Amino acid sequence: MLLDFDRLGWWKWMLVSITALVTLFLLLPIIFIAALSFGSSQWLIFPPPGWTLRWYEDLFADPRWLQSAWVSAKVAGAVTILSVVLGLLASLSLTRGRFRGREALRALFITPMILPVVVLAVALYAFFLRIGLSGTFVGFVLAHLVLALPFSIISISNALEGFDKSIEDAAILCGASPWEARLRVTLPAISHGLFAAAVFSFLVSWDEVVVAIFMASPTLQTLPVKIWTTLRQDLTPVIAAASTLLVLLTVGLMLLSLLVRKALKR
Amino acid sequence: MLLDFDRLGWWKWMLVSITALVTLFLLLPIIFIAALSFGSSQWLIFPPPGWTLRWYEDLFADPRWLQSAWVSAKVAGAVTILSVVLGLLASLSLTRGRFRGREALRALFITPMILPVVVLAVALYAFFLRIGLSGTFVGFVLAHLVLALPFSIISISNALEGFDKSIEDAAILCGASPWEARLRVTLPAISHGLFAAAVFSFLVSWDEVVVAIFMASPTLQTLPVKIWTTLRQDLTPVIAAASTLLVLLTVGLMLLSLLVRKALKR
Amino acid sequence: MTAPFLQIRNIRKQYGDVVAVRDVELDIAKGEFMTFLGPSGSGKSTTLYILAGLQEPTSGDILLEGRTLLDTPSHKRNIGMVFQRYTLFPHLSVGENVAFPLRVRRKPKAEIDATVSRALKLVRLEGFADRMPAKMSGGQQQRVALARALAYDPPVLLMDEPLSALDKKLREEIQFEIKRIHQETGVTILYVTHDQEEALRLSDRIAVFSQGEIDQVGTGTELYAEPRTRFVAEFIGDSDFLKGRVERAGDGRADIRLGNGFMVSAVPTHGDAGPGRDVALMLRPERISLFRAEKPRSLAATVRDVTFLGNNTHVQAETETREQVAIRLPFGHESAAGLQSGNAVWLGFDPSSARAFC
Amino acid sequence: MTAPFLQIRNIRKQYGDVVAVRDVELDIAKGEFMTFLGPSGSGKSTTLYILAGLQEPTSGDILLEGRTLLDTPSHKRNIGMVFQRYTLFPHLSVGENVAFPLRVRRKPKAEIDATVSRALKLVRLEGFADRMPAKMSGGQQQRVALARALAYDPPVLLMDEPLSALDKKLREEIQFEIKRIHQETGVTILYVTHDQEEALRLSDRIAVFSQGEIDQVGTGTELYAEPRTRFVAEFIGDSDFLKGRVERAGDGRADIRLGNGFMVSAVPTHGDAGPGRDVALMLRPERISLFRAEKPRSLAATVRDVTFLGNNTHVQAETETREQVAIRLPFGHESAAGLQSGNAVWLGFDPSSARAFC
Repeated sequence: MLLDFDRLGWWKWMLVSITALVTLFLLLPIIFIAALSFGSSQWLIFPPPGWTLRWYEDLFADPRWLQSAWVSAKVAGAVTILSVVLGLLASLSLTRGRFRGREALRALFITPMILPVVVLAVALYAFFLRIGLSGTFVGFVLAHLVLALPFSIISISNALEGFDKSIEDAAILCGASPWEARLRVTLPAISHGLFAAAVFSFLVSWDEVVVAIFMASPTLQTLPVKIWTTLRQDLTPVIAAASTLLVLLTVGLMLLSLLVRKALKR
Repeated sequence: MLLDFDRLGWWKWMLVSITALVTLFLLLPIIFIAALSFGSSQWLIFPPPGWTLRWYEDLFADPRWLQSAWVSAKVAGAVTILSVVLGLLASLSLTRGRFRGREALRALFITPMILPVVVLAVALYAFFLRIGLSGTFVGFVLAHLVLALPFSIISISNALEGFDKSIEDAAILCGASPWEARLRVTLPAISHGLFAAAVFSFLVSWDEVVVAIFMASPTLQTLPVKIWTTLRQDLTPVIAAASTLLVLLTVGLMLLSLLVRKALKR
Repeated sequence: MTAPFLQIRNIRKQYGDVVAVRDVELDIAKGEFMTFLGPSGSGKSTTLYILAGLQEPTSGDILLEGRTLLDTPSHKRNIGMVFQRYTLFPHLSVGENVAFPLRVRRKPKAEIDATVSRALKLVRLEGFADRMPAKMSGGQQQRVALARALAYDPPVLLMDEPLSALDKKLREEIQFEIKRIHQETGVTILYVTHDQEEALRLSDRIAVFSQGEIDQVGTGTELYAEPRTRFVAEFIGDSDFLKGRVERAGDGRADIRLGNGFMVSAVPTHGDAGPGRDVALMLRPERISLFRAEKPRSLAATVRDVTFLGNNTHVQAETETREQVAIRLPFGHESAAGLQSGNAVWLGFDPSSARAFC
Repeated sequence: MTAPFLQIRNIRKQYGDVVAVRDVELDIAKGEFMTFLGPSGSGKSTTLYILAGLQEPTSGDILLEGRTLLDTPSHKRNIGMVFQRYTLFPHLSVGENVAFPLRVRRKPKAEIDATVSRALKLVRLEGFADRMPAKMSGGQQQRVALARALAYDPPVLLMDEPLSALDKKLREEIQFEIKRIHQETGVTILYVTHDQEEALRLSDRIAVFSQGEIDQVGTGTELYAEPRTRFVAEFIGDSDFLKGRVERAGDGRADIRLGNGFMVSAVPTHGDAGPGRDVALMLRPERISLFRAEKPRSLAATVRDVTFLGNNTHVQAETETREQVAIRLPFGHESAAGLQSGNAVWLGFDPSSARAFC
């Protein structure tokens, strides 16, 4: 090893700086918010004069917060299912099909990842107003689905590309019909890709706020939207509590997915 | 090929449906907005009664729009430079260093990709208020830098992992000092990764709106924030024009980056 | 039954203008170990894939016990196959992998269990049933793939360079296992390889493929002793070629004049060897004698390189017409002693051990 | 200068408790082609990397023309190296790759151009100067790497299994090129390989590595004819081993009784061969004669397998004590005719061609 970490002081110093930077501007604010959510001051004084669970009680007592969490879960659940199913079919065609325009199609499916979200939100808003999907659950799911599909297609395509087609051929020669081979051999073999697709799709919808703000109606609000609109009125510790819960849920889901992935790969 | 695209009508049908869905909910709204930006009606009537460039004239006549674009460019530029430099150093350490906590550090750097943006925005806002970075250019750049670093680290780490360390060793045996070898051999060999890191970092900052809204002050607004705040007041065709330009810039940058990447890879 | 067990009838495979397999015709007997030998792109694997049903021929037919196979889709052909790449199902254990073809056929559990343990015993992997494929070496994986392909007693087993990803030592070990399994089960095997040594080691008969066609079919000894084309002579064993011209021909033999006027009489010929034709005279390196002093009826040459290779010594010599000849001397041969580059030598050979190709 | 050109003095490399290289000691003459031969993990590559300065030895010294190399960092050692993997700089053309070491040394442009074209000519790649590495085959890339390593006239050229990623035919072709380049340039070459044939083909001398140590150093013929350890005998050439016990010993020779009582007299021995010791009797497969009828002083055995392998036939036989013996008969040998599994045969050998290892 030419680069021996302990020998090159300069490197170490740089790495320490970057770590400090990221910790400072990423972890510290999050910890700060988490601390405030347990702080007894209503005015977000730091360090808090005392500790309390009051804001969490307020949060769970307010049906509007629970309702928005429920909307978030429903939308994200529907998006996840659709995204994995459609992502699988699209990936199979994109990976295995030989047809003209394949690359263009792949680019089209990936586009939502790179388009400015604010433009997409504005455009979807204007478009949905016109075709009457504005403020509906279906519109919400479809808008998030378009955002989630790229993640799903990338995860599943990668898994399919890492899967040797000969294994499917072997299953067919073993006597399985082509569809049986796909179901009993290919799908289990790419299950880590399907799982990643599901986790990413869920998180994309669950955490998304810009498009959601435009899609939301007073009766149809996701959790991030609720945090946003509440914040517009008042920076209360309840928001800190909701934010903390959202982070815990997200990080928990990612950790769980890592564990499941390891188990799937054995 | 067991899956011959033309032979399996069912597959084709599914793929056509997904394509239609994505086109409908991604491309159509964008085209719709683009059409409106050239439409003569102030009330966003579709199809427009006539065609005009008036809204673009209005846009370029208004110094606030130009100013916000300039802010966007400055922030994104600073973020890009910092993100590539720090990303390169972090990637070198993460890829080549052998030290404890390497995996944990990598996870820390990637975290901003998966945390809910709204929570990060709230947390950064509260934190920056406290440490006095709120509404400053430095604060803006640091906030976006944290968001851009994961993309930079992933791109550069991938390039470094695909680069055979023996090539650097060969350069050293050819008589180049370790730093000379890195500069003259390793850097050019991973230039596609550095370039991808720059493009992604720029776009992350350029297109970002949620954190930007919290970081913005009346005198420091990025383009997406300007679109957002204008929209709050009035849905005018000027917004459609600004959105169209933003999409064109983004797509143009991506296409350019694809071309440069091909040229770099030869 | 009078018809051969497996008949390949005029199989042709075309992709646009490119002909991958050109009217291949071959009969295979029941229980035979037949190897398709040839360089990559010679059509040997494509022919195997057509047999497996993974590709469709442009024209021609495949008959198994007199009935065509082409109407039957792959998964109903009941043919076993071992692939070049590792194709174990990654999410199933070794035992479940071997059980897969039986599960698909809805066999009763007791029968499945018995067959799996018999098949694993056949490939000497008893006790590995619960192991996951990822935890096994490449050689073990290919042995499990073999067990899986044999679990349902297929009449024909196809093997597509199953050992090409393994290193030499392991390859020889598993070649030995395959030979044993062939003897124990009596299954008809069609084996594809580009490695002549592997082909010679394993096969009852070898079909040598070249550019989509079969050049020659025969036992290893036949192909080595009586190659019918220059390609077969080059591909099986080492060979030297000298340019010459036919002086007199007849009866499958010809007198040939080499470049410097040296005459070789009564050489067995292949192809249309009329007088005046240019021919390539083929010699086997180990059938050439090397003398340090001039001898009658021997070819003058100069040593260019001497390499000791363990059990024999390779001598590279150049004739007066600047043609390269390789000679192989056994270890300890007196004429090898002290031989070095630049020495003048004389090469002798029995014309009946040479062959001429037009 | 009386000291050898390159001296490896007691080099040792330890990782924690694991000793990768165990006190290796070797002198290399100027212009010599020395090969480190051994299985993977035997320490041969580590020794090479220590010479290159890419790894540091735990103890020991390397002397080039009497001066230690260890104080000099890699990039100032002026040593050429060709790696196992392709290490051309991907963003530079072939010409720029070869020019790189000269550019780093700030040579004038005219000298660089002249050297590059000379180096490319040496590896027979004139006219490829503007080609990008990605557009070249593996064999061509390694030839460019060779040109680059030779461009600055290094006194020593290290080669770490440079041909292991190539297929057999290409490997032999480039082996020939390397040998030619060695003769043309007179550079001292240290070559690492695990392929005994490659080592025999190329080297002036071979150092056989085993478990971090050098077992034996010598020319190919010496190692084959007089292996000093069982490991060397197994690694260089094919060999058979029979278990036996020393009856009488002295003067480097011993009388050995095999398992079934058969006596072999006056076998040259290695190791401490006192009477009563168990030894392994080594025979070379091509030095064994095979008879179809009983002969005095020959070992009874049963044929288990006969494989025709082109220029010779391998016979696998089992002795009465169930030990396996491989015999290699040249093509066309009378005793091979009609030989098949199950035949009783008698094996004869000259005791002086056998070796005993304790």
